[in-house]
Amino acid sequence: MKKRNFFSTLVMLGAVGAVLTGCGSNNASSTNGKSDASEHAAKITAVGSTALQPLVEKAAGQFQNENKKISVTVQGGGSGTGLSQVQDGAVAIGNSDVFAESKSGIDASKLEDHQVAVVGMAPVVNKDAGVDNVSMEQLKGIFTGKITNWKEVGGKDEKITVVNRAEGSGTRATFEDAVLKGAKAVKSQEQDSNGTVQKIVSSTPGAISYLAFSYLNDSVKPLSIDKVKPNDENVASNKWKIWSYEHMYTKGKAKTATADFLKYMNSKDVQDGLVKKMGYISIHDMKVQKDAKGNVTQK
Amino acid sequence: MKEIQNKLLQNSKATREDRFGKVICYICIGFIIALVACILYFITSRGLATFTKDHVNLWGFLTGVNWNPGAVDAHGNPEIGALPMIVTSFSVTILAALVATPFALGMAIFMSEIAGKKGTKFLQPVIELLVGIPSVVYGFIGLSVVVPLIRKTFGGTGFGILAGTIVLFVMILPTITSLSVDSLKAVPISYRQASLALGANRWQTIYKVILRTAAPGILTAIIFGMARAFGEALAVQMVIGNALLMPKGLVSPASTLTSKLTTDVGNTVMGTLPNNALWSLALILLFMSLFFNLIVRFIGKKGSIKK
Amino acid sequence: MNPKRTNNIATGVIYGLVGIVVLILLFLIGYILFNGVPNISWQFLTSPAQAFSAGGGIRDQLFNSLYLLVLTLIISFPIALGAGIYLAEYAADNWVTHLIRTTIEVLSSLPSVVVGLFGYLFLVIQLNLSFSILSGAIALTFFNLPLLTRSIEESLNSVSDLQKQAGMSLGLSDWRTITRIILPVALPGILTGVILSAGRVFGEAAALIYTAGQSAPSVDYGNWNIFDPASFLNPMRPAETLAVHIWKVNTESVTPDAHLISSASSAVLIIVILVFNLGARFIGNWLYKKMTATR
Amino acid sequence: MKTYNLEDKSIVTIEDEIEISSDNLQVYYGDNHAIFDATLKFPKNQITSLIGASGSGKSTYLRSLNRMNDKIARVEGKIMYQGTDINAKKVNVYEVRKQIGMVFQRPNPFAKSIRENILFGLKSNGFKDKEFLEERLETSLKEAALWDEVKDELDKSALSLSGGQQQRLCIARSIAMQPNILLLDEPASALDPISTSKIEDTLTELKQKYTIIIVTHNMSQATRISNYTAFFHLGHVVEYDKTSKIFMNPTMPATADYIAGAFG
Repeated sequence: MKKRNFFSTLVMLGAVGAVLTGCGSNNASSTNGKSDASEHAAKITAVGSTALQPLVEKAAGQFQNENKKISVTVQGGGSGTGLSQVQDGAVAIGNSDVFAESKSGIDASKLEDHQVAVVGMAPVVNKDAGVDNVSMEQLKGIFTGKITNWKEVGGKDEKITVVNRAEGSGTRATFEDAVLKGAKAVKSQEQDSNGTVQKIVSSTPGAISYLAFSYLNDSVKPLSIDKVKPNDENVASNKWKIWSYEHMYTKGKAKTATADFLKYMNSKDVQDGLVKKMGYISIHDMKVQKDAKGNVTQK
Repeated sequence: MKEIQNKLLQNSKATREDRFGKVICYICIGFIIALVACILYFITSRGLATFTKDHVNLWGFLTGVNWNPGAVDAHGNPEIGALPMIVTSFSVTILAALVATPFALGMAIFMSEIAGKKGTKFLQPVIELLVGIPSVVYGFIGLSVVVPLIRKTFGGTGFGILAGTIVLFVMILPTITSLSVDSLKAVPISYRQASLALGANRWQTIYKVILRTAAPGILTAIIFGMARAFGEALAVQMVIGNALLMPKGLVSPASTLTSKLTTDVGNTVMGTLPNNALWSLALILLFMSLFFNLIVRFIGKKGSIKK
Repeated sequence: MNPKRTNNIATGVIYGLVGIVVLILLFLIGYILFNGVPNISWQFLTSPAQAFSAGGGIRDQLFNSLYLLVLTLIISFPIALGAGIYLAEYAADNWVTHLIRTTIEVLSSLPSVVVGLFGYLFLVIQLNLSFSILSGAIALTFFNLPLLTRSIEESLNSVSDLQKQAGMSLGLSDWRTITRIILPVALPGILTGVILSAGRVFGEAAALIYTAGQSAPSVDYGNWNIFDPASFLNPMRPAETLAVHIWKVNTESVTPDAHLISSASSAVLIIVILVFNLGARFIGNWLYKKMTATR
Repeated sequence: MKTYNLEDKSIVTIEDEIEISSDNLQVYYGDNHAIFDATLKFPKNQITSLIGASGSGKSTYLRSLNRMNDKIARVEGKIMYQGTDINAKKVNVYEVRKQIGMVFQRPNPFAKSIRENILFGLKSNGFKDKEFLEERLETSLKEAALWDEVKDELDKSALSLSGGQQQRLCIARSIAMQPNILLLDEPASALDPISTSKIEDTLTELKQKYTIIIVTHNMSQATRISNYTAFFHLGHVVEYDKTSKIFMNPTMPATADYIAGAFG
């Protein structure tokens, strides 16, 4: 009986082995489903960033009310998923928190960027850290693990618990570009979602992390950096450095219905209405401009 | 006579029915096998791309302690070491199963051997209820109750293997319990009567007769429980801390294979190394659950009485 | 130690374990209900969700969860039934059967997110089912099959051989004996499997995010045309379930009352599962009595 | 136990019409040879008892006659019924079992109502006519001497009947299918004496219409009801003769010792 059992497992392993011999070429085959089919039916699918999803979904709802024939489906899945799916032509729009240029495996030249909103991010700490302002250097020290106790930056004698964001997430990329500037972050806890980070920081003494502005509330304490407060005006003038765009990518130039929808996203209606209601900063309000490499220029 | 002979030699409705039933069953099982093969192929091909396409050293992958697929180390190789996650996944699953099994067995014995019909009628729906609570809810209760409790008792942040174990323990308890109850109930009543008739008391009957007879079923129940623990992501992710560190103890933040996989998979681009590396984690997961499966079956064969 | 003392100690230990488990259960359920029930109102159950303002409800999500459950069971139950019958009645005790069993068990241990991504690439993209309830139902079938198959197999096996012999001796086909005589007797056990897997359907989030999607476009509850995209019955429309909604609200939502929505939704979910369990048991018992004429 | 020369046997030649016979029947459980060269002829409308110690192979033999051993054991040799070898592969086993009914040691009614227990087999074979079904229901229950006890509660669960009633229900269920032969595998061994005698009475009545082969442990039962008796020992048919002959004046020493209670 035992023998048989091992035999069956061997066969199973063997089957797995047999399967892998033919694996080299499968990547392309499994994702080449349909291209642009969604546009013919006046059906737009947008996939990607979970942070951006509520905004696009809401805008899509309003858009459909005005254009009854077009149906827009908005789904999450993460920026990486959005970018790779739009690149493969599986969906019409890929939502992303980051520049396509910053993702390896994505050919940014084939994609067209549509920036639809700006998101500011602020470091947040647990309320009993006893700190409300740090310098950029101190912040860098904290996230690289050089500063490990709040008393070193003028707070209570409390160990610092760093809660980082998921590797490869847009929020983390933005934060590291602006704060760490190439230094390596200390190995620490990582959380993917704003909601969870908010919850962890608010309940863990000595915790620090960073959140998009829209998730700031009474349960956590946002920090000023070098006395600059994290608010929309400071982002618009680039006094507050930690911010990024929300992108909606299309493969090549957007066509027909998709173009209409993207145009609608950029309209005053959405930018001054929904965008602000959702806690984003309107693209129209920005006084500066950032390129994929992080260079900021006056508009 | 001729007529009867013909009847005996011709196919009847029953023959057709049986052929029909067999075909249906074979189709169903074939479908499942195809499905499993499909998904296995999918995971294996992607998981192995890390080694075949990106030429990552398998040994380094299994024993390395640094995970940073986007960067390269001093030798120009990508930093992909999954050991901390493997260790954590293993510890959490085994610990959760170790803790849950006695409780689940106690519950199962209580429900099938001790409690009357009324007790079972009350407990069964409650236990089944627990299966349906979404992971996220478990995660959040873990975050707001278990983690602070551990923090107060053991110090540290409260995140870690212990918190993960406790949350998983509660999550797999219903699975193991209800499947064990089924196995215990499947033991024929005559076994119990025979044992009691021989003068064995209740515990001796349960321990020496019923549990032995039901052993294979109970072990399958444990496998299913462990499988759930192993594959669980959202709840564990919230309480384990998600730090890519070798676990130093039960209360230091760590990361399991699934939590890493779930956290990062949306942020990576299909077909690139960071994405493939995540599929390799899924592949490890698959092999490890296969491995668990074997061990438990092996123990099961040894422990069960011969029929 | 004498047997009597062992017996007493063992019984004591079992009572202790049961007591602890019951306490945990009561705490969990109490916690969820206590936090959630005060926030449940008729308006909460019947109004659509809000993306950023307070006062959103869960009407669509609640319906989607139930509809997804029905679709999933429609797809997975027959397959599991066939497979369960195969394993219980036709499968020989050899290595092929062991292999099949092992693969089915392995299937159940796959992390949700892996199944979700597989579902996304295979169902949503390759088969062009798009983000839809149908994709979600098929993805959930992956989870349900192992559990259902096992519980069906076990329930069938627990029916006495004598029943099967009786059927055989009347010249009935094996198929008829199994489906008409053994299956009704095995019904209560099978029902447990169905209820457990239904719980899994209600509670699953990760796999659905990539298949059924996480948006709930408004649908017309008066439109019974199953092929109309606006119909609530259309299986090809994207659908956010309650569990996905809870996940979304907890992780990425900017609604001010996210906490309330989440706890109220959890409580609703528990109540729905409870109602479903009791309902399924009730119907099951009724069917069982009807089919077996036991009163 | 003494050892006997199992190659020696004494088989009577039957003058009456033969309903079913086995010719050189061999049964194997895996590598284990369970029945050796069983050659027996069973007369029509008579009761034949199969006796022997536990493990002598009498039940195995009986179950082979209507192919209940398919999938369990390997059966070689011929079983002739209606001029057909029903042990052949191409034979429709369902039809065989329909014409050769079986009742088991432990009562095994379906978990259905009394009515359904009797009618399920018929309905499964496509009989739909209500009157016909009701007629069958009444006749079979009457033939099995159960009608008077259950006629007012036909829709009650069969499981609520007593053991003896359940067994008679099983007999009724078998004869509802209108078989030619009825195989009974120790049908009374799990029952009390009163139920047993009721069943014996029933069987004596039934032989007017059916050929009955019964396995029994109970030698006085065999003498009471059967016309012929076959004695099995270690898988061999040692002696087959008129019941009176076997019990009064057995030819083979093994038979004599068994009847005398020397073993078994």
